[in-house]
Amino acid sequence: MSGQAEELQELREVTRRFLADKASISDTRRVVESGRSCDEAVWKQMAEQIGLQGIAVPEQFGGAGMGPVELGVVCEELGRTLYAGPFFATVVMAAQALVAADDVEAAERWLPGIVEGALTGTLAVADLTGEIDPEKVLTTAEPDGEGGWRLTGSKRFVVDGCSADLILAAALVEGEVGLFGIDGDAAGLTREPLAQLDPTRALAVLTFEATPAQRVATDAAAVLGRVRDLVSAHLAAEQAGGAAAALEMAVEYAKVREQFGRPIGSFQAIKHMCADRLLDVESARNAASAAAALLADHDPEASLTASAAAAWAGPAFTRVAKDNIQIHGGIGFTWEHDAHYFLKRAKSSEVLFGSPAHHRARVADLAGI
Amino acid sequence: MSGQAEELQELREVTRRFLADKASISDTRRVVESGRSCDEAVWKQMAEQIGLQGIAVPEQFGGAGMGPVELGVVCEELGRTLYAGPFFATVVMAAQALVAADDVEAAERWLPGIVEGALTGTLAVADLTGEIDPEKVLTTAEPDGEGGWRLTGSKRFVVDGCSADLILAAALVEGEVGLFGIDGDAAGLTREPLAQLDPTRALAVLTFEATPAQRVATDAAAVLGRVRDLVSAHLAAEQAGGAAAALEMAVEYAKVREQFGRPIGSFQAIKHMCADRLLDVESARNAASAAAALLADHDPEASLTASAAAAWAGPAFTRVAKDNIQIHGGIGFTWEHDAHYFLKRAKSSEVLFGSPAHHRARVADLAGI
Amino acid sequence: MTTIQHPVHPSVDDPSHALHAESDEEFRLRLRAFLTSGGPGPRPRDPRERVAWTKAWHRNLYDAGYAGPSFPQEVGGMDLPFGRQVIYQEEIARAKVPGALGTGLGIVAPTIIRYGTEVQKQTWVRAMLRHDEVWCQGYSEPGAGSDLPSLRTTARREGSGEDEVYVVNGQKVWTSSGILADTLFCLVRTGSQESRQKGITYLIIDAKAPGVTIRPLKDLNGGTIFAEVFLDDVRVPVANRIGEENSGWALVRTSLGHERAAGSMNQAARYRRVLDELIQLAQERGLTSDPLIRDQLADFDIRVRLMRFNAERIIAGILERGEPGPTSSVSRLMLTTFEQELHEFAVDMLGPDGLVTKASDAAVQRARWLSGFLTSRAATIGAGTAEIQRNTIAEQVLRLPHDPAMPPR
Amino acid sequence: MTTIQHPVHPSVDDPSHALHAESDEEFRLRLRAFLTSGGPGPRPRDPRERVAWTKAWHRNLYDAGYAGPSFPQEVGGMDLPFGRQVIYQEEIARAKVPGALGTGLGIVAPTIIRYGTEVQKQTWVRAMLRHDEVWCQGYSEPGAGSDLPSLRTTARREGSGEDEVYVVNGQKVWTSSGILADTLFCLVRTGSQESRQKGITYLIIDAKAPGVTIRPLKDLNGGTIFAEVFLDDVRVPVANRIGEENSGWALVRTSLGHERAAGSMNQAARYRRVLDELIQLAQERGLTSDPLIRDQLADFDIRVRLMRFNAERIIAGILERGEPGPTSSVSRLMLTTFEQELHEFAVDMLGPDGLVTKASDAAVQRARWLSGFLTSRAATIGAGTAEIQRNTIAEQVLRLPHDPAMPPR
Repeated sequence: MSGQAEELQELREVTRRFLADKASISDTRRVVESGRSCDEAVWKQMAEQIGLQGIAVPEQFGGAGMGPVELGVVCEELGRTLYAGPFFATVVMAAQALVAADDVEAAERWLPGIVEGALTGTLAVADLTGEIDPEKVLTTAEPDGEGGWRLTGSKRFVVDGCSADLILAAALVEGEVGLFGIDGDAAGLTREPLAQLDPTRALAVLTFEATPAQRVATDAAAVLGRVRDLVSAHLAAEQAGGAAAALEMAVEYAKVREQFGRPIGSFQAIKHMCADRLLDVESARNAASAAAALLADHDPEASLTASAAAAWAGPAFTRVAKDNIQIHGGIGFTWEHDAHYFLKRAKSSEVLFGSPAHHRARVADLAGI
Repeated sequence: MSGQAEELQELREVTRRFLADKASISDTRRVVESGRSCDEAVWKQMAEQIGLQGIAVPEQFGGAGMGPVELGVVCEELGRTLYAGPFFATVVMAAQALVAADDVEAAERWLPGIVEGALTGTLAVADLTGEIDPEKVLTTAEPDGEGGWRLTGSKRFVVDGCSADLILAAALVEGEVGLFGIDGDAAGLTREPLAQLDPTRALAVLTFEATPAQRVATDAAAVLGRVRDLVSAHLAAEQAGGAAAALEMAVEYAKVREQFGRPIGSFQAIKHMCADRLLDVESARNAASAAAALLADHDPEASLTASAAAAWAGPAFTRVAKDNIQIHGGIGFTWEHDAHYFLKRAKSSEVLFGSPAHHRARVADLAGI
Repeated sequence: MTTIQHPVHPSVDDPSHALHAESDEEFRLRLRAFLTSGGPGPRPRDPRERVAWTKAWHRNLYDAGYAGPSFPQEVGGMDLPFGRQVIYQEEIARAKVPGALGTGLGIVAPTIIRYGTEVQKQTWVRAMLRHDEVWCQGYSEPGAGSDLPSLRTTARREGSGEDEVYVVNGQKVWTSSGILADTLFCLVRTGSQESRQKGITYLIIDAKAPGVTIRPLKDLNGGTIFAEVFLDDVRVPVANRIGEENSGWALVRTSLGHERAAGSMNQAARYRRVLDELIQLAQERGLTSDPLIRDQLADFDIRVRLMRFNAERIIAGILERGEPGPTSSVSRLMLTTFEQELHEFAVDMLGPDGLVTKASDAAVQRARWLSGFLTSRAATIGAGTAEIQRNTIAEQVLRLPHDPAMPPR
Repeated sequence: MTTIQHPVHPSVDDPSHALHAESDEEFRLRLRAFLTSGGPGPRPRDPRERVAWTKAWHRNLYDAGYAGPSFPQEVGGMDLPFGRQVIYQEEIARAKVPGALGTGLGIVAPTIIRYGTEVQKQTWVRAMLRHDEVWCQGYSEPGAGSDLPSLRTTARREGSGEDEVYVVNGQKVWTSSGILADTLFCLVRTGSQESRQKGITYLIIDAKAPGVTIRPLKDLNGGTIFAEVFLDDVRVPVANRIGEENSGWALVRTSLGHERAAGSMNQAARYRRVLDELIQLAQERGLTSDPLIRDQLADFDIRVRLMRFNAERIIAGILERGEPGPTSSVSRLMLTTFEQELHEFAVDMLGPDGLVTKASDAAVQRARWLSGFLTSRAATIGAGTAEIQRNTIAEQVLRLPHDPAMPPR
């Protein structure tokens, strides 16, 4: 095995062991049933013991200096247990926006805290949807006359928006999009949790009323373009992980559950369903990792591939999650069984950051169809 | 059983017996393998013995004075054996255009011949496709100064266009669409057979070069609108019949063909495929007959229902025809087996008179979506 | 479980007597007038109030002589000819009045009417019709889902004469509306485990009897569509048995064909309404100009029309030939996945807004589409999975051969 | 069937010897240069000429030392390390040179290399590589399609010593390219019918031998993709047996994993090309502005990309861990239906114009899409139906239990 492949494999195993120990699907259930969005002790340990928060942060800001390939592997593993915590918002969205930005001062201010597990963050771009789309920004920013800025507007579907210590938000400055950092407890900021499908990923509505903010000095449109692709690719990795776990669950059940005196997995209908879903899972995983590799290389095909991965992995996860319930029969329909958490994560993540049809349209545009 | 239901049942049985005797699927194969598009003796007998050509022609022109409901039943039965002959072109397209038109003189000139089986006909509307769409007419007509007209243009995908004694063609007169009758052997008419997928339904390219024609005095757009709906509904009936026959073929084979020491019909994958296809067949048939009933009543929902039937029955027939080949395995892939005739008819008829997507769009428009 | 006898027809102005005097159209108008003027009033939001409201409505319906369109008059029904049953179902669908609670009327009542004793018919069917009792089903067990003949709830006989009882032990699950149950209709094992369907008996069990525990099953949407039922030494009078001992399996298969046929139009009408509401929502949000959404909506629209045509064909078959024909075997297959597909499409169409649950004021239409997306997962599981349905069609309608690895029917 | 021995490496400038001296990139460029300069020239339209042209090209390839990338040098192959096999396949795909005739190289050659005698390897594999002989498969029979172990073609022994032969009787069917066959590789029954896979022997049969009749099978597109083979008292030397008598079944399952893995990239490249051609056609006809067509094309585009990613993953697995991993088991499933879906979509997209056959000058691109729509029906039938593929994945990869009504493996 090559050096990189070995390191990746080790990263995968370390992450999987940590999650099995501290953040399994049972832990996810425990956290969300207690009404929380995160087990903070585990979050802290994740940073201190295996350093996942800093994996794709440059060494100069305290991180491990790796990139999208490694972060993708971590997201896939987190997806397997539907990890409930601000990883996606903080590490994929906020941290990668700061990594992509040219503003060293901003990076120095916030990234080390994220790496240490001391600071959580999120990124809010479109006002009305969860998309990382600079074209859909309505919130506006004005200088406060003292070098700072004030934001006015509101953002819906902000991932972990209620708990984030740092909110990076896109806002318009004279018609151009800019990127701003807002403290979670800033004056003029209202945060309300949004009751929605997926209990394992908290969403919020944020309202800014002349809320003080610091501008991140960078080409915001370019940064958001990069983050959009990273979000697509890493979400696909997460979806591939979730789909893999749901399929394993279905297959294990089909081996032992008997009906008509034989395991249901011996029926053709179940076999064919599982075989088709294995194709879904493998293809989702391979697409996500191909996208991550191209993003690491800043390859011209990276954006297209990230959208291709997103267009496939979202519906693929949903198909697997639905079939998992179908194969479990009645028991899979109950609240007590874990199957519904997978369905909820699947549908939510399929819709939240841009629909499959949206990603297909993007592929058509980028591929010159 | 009600009187009407009994009569319909009798019509169905008479038609089915006639076809079993003289125009079974084996006869269809015999006719088309000999390079012909029709067995003329059978065509004549069909008129003389059971009067199918006149079934939906008013009594004043020699017909039986029935309507779309009865004609739909006949089309369904003809669809079961993939009848190769000018029935659809003559009886559904040409005759129904004459029936719908207000021109008694034209009807008296041509309908009795059709009813007797002495005259075949067709209808050509759009120039470039097979659609009955007055908006897609390019051919033009000019008065010849002696009360007659001359047509210039060309029509593709004309059903039985090479053999038709009478061609009804749509042409523009000062931007308005008109309907014209042309003799099959008129001067300035070139007819060329079009080599295409479905050997059981002959198509042609017709070219008019100042070809003499008689105008049918009527509101051509209204007539063509009516015929469009009749064609949709009766094509759906034909497709339902073809699908039913293909499914029966598949089911019979699955009962006897053994693999792994058991009939393949005992495998779940085959069973589920057949059950799904039965739903296709039943729904296609019921939609076609609902459309025919509404057309008979000139119900405001008739157009919408005709397009709904067409949108469903076309793809349904294709699904059944494909699965029939799949269930037959290798043997279904051979020229010697009848299965491919069903696939060719299915795909051809799905595409020829307007695609399923076209019919769905029409349903959306008419349903006010 | 009540044993009170109701008067045969409490209403003085017995409308069923007028049956032969009036035309179909007059019947339709009379029923429509009743459903409008005598209707149940606005639907309460509180779930408990809604149950009481539903019961009151059905009592009202019964007392006015408008309950049980297909049931004999001797048991309180209307005994309508089939054509009028169709009219009845059309008007019920049109009026949007609440449906029956529990599953007794649809499932066990026809069985009782066909196989029950006179006393059973009189007491039980009436109680169900009038909603004095809600009857729920106890067929499925944790180990026996699609494979009902393997069920393990036992009933052994004790005592003799009038005191003779079955002592029932076991567990039932997936009991729809179970938490509302007054009475349970159950399949229990009286023969050996190996006897499979040959050792099953049909028992009616008082849900309030000692030893019966009913626990709501929280479903994936956080609701309680189903319940589980624990039966510990429950003493059931032998008189509560329908049919002979060990003959229960045959009773399960009591044909509901005609009943279902009349109801199939109701189903088609229901989906028509649901789809129209979705189309309206799409229009309000400006989504129908998106060609992909438009194409999908048209496809759903076509399928809803097909449902109606299929129902019409089934009904016509019964009216004309006395049998519903092959369409009846497959029409349910179209309904099964339609509900799932429609609700999933709605959620997708709404985008992130479609993800908001009813706990939020921002929910679109109280999150009905999202809830439907979740709860419609049961459509392909309950009442025999979609897989089992297809097997049955293949074997019983198309006569394809039985799977040699499956137990004999 | 020839028995002539070819020189081990006829080319003086043996390129394989240079292998270790050059880098991967140098190898790629050298191969590309050869494929360009030494290429086969324009493709003849006449089918017979095309066969001769293909044979000449492969002879040329062999003589230049560029045949059999994965095969040992002793049998005339290149014995490339896996990474270079991938490069080889990429360049072959890029060059659009004609593929091999018959199915021998892909199916029987690896079996001969692994289980054959020295003489068998030397004569047979070389003859296939150089296209001196076209080898075709004789597995399927009219009664044994997916269920190969039930085959009925018999082979009984006659004579002794060097004259000992198998006398073969039976019929084979679905022999791809059968009308071109010089040699047939067949499964025949040497044990009892009941012994199923335990009584099957692998024989190589000269297609020109007395008693062999090969008849083209006209397919649904009017072509002759397959043939049927009649074997009447055909005398086959015992030396033409591969492996032991009655051990043929194990040989069928010779793993082609790595071979296929390198070829999977070739497949992905082929579909990329086909799809690009369809997209170009759609653009030329102004159809890509139709949102429904655009959405579908994007979906196909995504799937072609996934095929490439899947191939890359399989190849990376072999390079890094020596095994192709689970993706290899399912990647073929995506190819299977893709060809069908793409061609049907193309026909639909073209509308009536798509129905015109190549017999007409008006055909769109010589009716390639229409022909593909018809002939791709074989994709889910040939080489084990799609159903059998899914069964195998479920049982061998996911370890789901065997169907009790199926014969043991």
